[in-house]
Amino acid sequence: MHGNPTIVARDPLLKVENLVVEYPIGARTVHAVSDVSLEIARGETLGLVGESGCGKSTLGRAVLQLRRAKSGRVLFDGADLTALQGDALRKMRHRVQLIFQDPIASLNPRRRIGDIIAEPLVIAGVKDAKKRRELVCETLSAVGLDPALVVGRLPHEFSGGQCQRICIARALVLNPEFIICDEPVSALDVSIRAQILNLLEEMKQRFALTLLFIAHDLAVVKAVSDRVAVMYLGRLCEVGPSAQLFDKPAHPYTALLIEAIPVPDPDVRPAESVAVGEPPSPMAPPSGCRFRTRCPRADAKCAAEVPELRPVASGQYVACHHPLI
Amino acid sequence: MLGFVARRLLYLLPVLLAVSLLTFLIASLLPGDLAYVILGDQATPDKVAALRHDMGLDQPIWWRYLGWLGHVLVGDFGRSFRTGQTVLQAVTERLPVSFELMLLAELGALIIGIPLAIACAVRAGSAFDRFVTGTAFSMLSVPAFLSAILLIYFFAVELRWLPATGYVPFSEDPLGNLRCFVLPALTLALGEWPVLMRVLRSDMIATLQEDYIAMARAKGLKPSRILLVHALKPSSLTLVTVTGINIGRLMGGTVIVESIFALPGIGRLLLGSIYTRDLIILQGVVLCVAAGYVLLNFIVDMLYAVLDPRIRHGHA
Amino acid sequence: MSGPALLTIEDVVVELPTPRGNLRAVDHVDLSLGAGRTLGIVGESGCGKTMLSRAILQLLPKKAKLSGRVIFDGQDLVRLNAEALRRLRARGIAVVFQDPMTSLNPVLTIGTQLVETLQEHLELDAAAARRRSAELLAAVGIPAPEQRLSQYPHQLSGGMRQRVAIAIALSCEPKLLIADEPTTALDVTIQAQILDLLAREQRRRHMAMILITHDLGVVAGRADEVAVMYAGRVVERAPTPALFKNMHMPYTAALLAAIPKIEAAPHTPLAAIPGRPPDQTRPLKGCSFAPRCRNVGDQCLRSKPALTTAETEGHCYACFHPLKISAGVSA
Amino acid sequence: MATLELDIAEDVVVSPARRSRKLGLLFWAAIGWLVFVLLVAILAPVLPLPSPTDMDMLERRGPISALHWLGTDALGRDEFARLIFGARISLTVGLFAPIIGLVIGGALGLLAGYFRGRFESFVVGSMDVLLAFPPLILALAVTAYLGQSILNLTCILGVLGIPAFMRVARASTLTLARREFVIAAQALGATHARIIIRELLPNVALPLLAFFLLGVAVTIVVEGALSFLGLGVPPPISSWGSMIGEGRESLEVAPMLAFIPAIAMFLTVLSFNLVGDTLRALTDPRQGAL
Repeated sequence: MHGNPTIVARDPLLKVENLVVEYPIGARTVHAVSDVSLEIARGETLGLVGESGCGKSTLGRAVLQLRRAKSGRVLFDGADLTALQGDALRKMRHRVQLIFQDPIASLNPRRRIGDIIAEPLVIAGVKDAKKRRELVCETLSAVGLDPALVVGRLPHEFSGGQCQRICIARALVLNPEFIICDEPVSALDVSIRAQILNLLEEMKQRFALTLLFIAHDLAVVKAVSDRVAVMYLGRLCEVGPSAQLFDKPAHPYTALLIEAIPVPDPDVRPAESVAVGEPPSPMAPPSGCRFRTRCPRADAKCAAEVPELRPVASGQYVACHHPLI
Repeated sequence: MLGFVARRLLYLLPVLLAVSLLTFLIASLLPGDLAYVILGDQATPDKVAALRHDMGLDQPIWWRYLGWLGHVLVGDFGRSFRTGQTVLQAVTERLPVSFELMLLAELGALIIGIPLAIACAVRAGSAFDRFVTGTAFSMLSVPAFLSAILLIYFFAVELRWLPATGYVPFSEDPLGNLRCFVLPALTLALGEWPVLMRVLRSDMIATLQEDYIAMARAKGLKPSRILLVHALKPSSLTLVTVTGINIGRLMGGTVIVESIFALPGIGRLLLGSIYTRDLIILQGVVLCVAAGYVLLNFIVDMLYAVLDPRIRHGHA
Repeated sequence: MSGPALLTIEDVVVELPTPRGNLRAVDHVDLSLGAGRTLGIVGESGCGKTMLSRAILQLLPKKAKLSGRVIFDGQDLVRLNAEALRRLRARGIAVVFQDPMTSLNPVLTIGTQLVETLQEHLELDAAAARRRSAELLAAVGIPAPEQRLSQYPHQLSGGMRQRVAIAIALSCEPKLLIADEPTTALDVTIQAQILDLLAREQRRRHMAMILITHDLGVVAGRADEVAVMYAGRVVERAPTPALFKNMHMPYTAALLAAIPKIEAAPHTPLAAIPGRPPDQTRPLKGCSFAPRCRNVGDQCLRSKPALTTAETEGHCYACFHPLKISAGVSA
Repeated sequence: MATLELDIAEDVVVSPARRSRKLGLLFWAAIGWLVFVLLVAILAPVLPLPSPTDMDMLERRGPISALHWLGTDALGRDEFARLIFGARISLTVGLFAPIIGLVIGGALGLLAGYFRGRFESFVVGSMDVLLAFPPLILALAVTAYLGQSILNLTCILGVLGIPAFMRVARASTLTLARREFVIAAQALGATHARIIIRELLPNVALPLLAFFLLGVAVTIVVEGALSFLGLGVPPPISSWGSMIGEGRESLEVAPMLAFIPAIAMFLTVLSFNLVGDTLRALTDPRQGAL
């Protein structure tokens, strides 16, 4: 694919170029990520939204080289992560962190919270124990937990919300530049979810972070993102500023997603959903535009030709032969 | 499904080959020299050398292995220099005895184990459950040779109901045959049923907490159907795998039981070959038993694939 | 409400022994539901909504203790003997569970799981039951129903499996369907289709439905009446428009405010509810929401507010300092 | 500003939710018996006991007496002394053999479960070959060739235990390696070694320890069976198994000669099984795992 259409004015901290990730299951291969390119500017939050099985989590893991890509490059602050191996890659790790969906499974059940948060410091080579303890306590207070009550305890003594705060502290203790949040609030209750979203926003300002926020809940993604990328079956179908994208979606799939969100207001009658069937399996994605099997606007061209991401409004790109705007 | 069978078959061949290699290598562990052992202590050096030559013992080991394997593949496992009988004859002669013993033992274990497992699963945590689980647990700690002695002491020595030893072929006197299999089969069954019961019980307890059982109850199905179809069927799959693993324990058990009860089976043949240092028979029997065990496990795997639709019908 | 209620729940209490002490999952709940109407039950995880539905279905775990009355179609299910209760199942009350992956038996075909229900309650021979099953699958929007009958659950997608579960639930024309978070495990586009299917079938069969969910958006457009639960108690119950527009219970308002809205601009801070979800093994003397409530007073800490009826008919709440708002949503 | 006041400050912090499984009387009784047997076995040489090998032909199958607390066996040897020294042998083999299995099998399983790929299929493949032989039969064959000695016996039973330990270690590693806290460690840049030692090992240790205890019970039984057949420990050394084997001949006349070592072995095996199973149930979340 030629030059990157989602160019971002300021210097991009992260550039993903034509990333392809596939893995075998039995005799068949899963086309999890197919030729995805995107950029995230320093200090920006890019939302990545899509239904389960669209490959958004795989993309996040591939960017961090936790899953090897079949082809394509990942440039972080100019350095090509895909080319790095072993120690060189490990050295970059402290600049890039990851937060997971299930907070309780993200903490080793047999280690004390103090050790869990000190672990990144030990790995990064902070030898002085007193200094480590200081940093741990400082970061715990930053995420709203009292170090004295937390450091000596085991993960099972905390609620989901508190465990997620501990995971955020672990990610922040090394003062990273870039954090991938992979569905960080999906496993939490509504009341706790808002606490963690506010915490993430506050940490972003305080630590000057750049975030990739992955989720399936559009309202959550819109609440935290400057720009949003919509993904379907391994491909990006639309990228654009979040307010603009949700006001005037260009891709039929984005429109379908927005229309399907249950609105907490009795006056808004839920639109009678047109029967759009089920998403196909990532092991046998349809030819051309992968959404054509569920798209009311699909025609022969959609089946023949894979639509490229191209600009359709200021800063908004869409991969569709018959965009909505 | 066929892909699954083919893959498993393909996996089976190297295992069988490796088993034959390992069996052959075990023989080379012998301190000293096979020929010297065969001829006994009055062997003169040149006689030993002559025997070594015509047995090909002076050839490099891999050459001897290929030669030996060539013979094995055509069914010639070698001939015992003690009894003159070929290994194949000895094994095929005694196979029915061991097979009948194992079959009766496994049946016994299933007949005792399954109903108890279901009863305990339904009344999990009750006094009955704790009692049966406790008994099963302590039976696990009673080795086969121990229960054999106890059974002999009570039924043969004290009550004199059943023969302590001896064997009557089924063709001659079916009832007599069964009588002399009761104690041996019971000895093995007493060691097996706790394993089956515990696995099936814990699996049933887990299954009974699944959503689809709550759904079955919400559908108003009869409790018997819920238990014996909706709960037992998925749980019985783990039972099949456990029986596969247990065959190995059972085969080991036959060696002990056949020796105690003097049943002319493969186990006793194996022991005899060890006591009389008949190393050709020993090597042949070990190979046959191992090959049989691998094939039995293969059959159990196939049975599991046939029973579990998730494997039979592959992907979603 | 029109005519005698199809279902009335009076003073139901459910207690469960747990390693950390006795958990009162449902704490003196009263509800009623007319035939053909939909009651939404909303609450966060651990508020007792699922345990309440299991109490209605009499499908509580063996160790659970249940008290109070569950009067369905004139009969108190708690007093009913097992056999009578069993015959009522699927014909009177049916249920759809949350996770389609685990609510169908993995080793039985779709056909078997449908036919066995039909043959249990309706005098149908095998062929008729199989034909009826294919019709039911078609009615819930499953393509090529004949082939599906011989397929196993793992061969279908999540959405399809939930449709099969609905077909099974509706197979014996129940008067009441309890849908326990029917779409929580599904993607938003599939969720919309399943909720439409449930609404359509309910209208067509004039069936009552209890829709249990944690998502206020789901009940907003689909329930005639909504009950909000917190720590095992119903803290507010009202016709849907009144609940959204004129709520009295601070928890309801806080819950609505905490949800990110699609129409809100990016980066608008969310009004998070402080504190931690209630721990019902250590029930508080006063109102369970007191530690997290903005309108908390000292009376709230001392005693539990009873469910009092508000000015509009059918609207009641459990709070000493209710919100006095006529329209819009308070901060 | 988002509401960030501390929510952990409440006085009551949730008490540990971990299922505190009451260990119960039986568990401690088993521990007690094991400690007793181990002490007696270790201190055997210093205990005031008649020598287990002196034969007193006049006193064959003698009854319980002041001199012989448990009478004498078919060859007039003091039964009580033989029981104690028999314990020494049974426990030596019973404890040291599974250690081989635990160390080698555990390590292989941990590495195979973590690294997967060709290494895993090689390890699993080779273990399958070893598992292709019914355990007792392979033990019999190898001792026949290698010759009977306590060292050979311990090594053979140890090697036989490797596949089982490998399986347990690999199974728990596989479930753990998928958990996010291991991926988080990788994302932090931890080396493989650190992840295995710091993150995986503490969580795999308990299931392996539980399996080790069950392994000891099984090893004692297998050694007993071999010795019962006269193919385990070489005479004149005697373990419980060989004592039971010898006692078998005089079952009618002096059944106690077989039953005393039998009871000792049964109680020891039962205790190891009980302690091992309780530990396993602690690590297996499924209810009814006992």
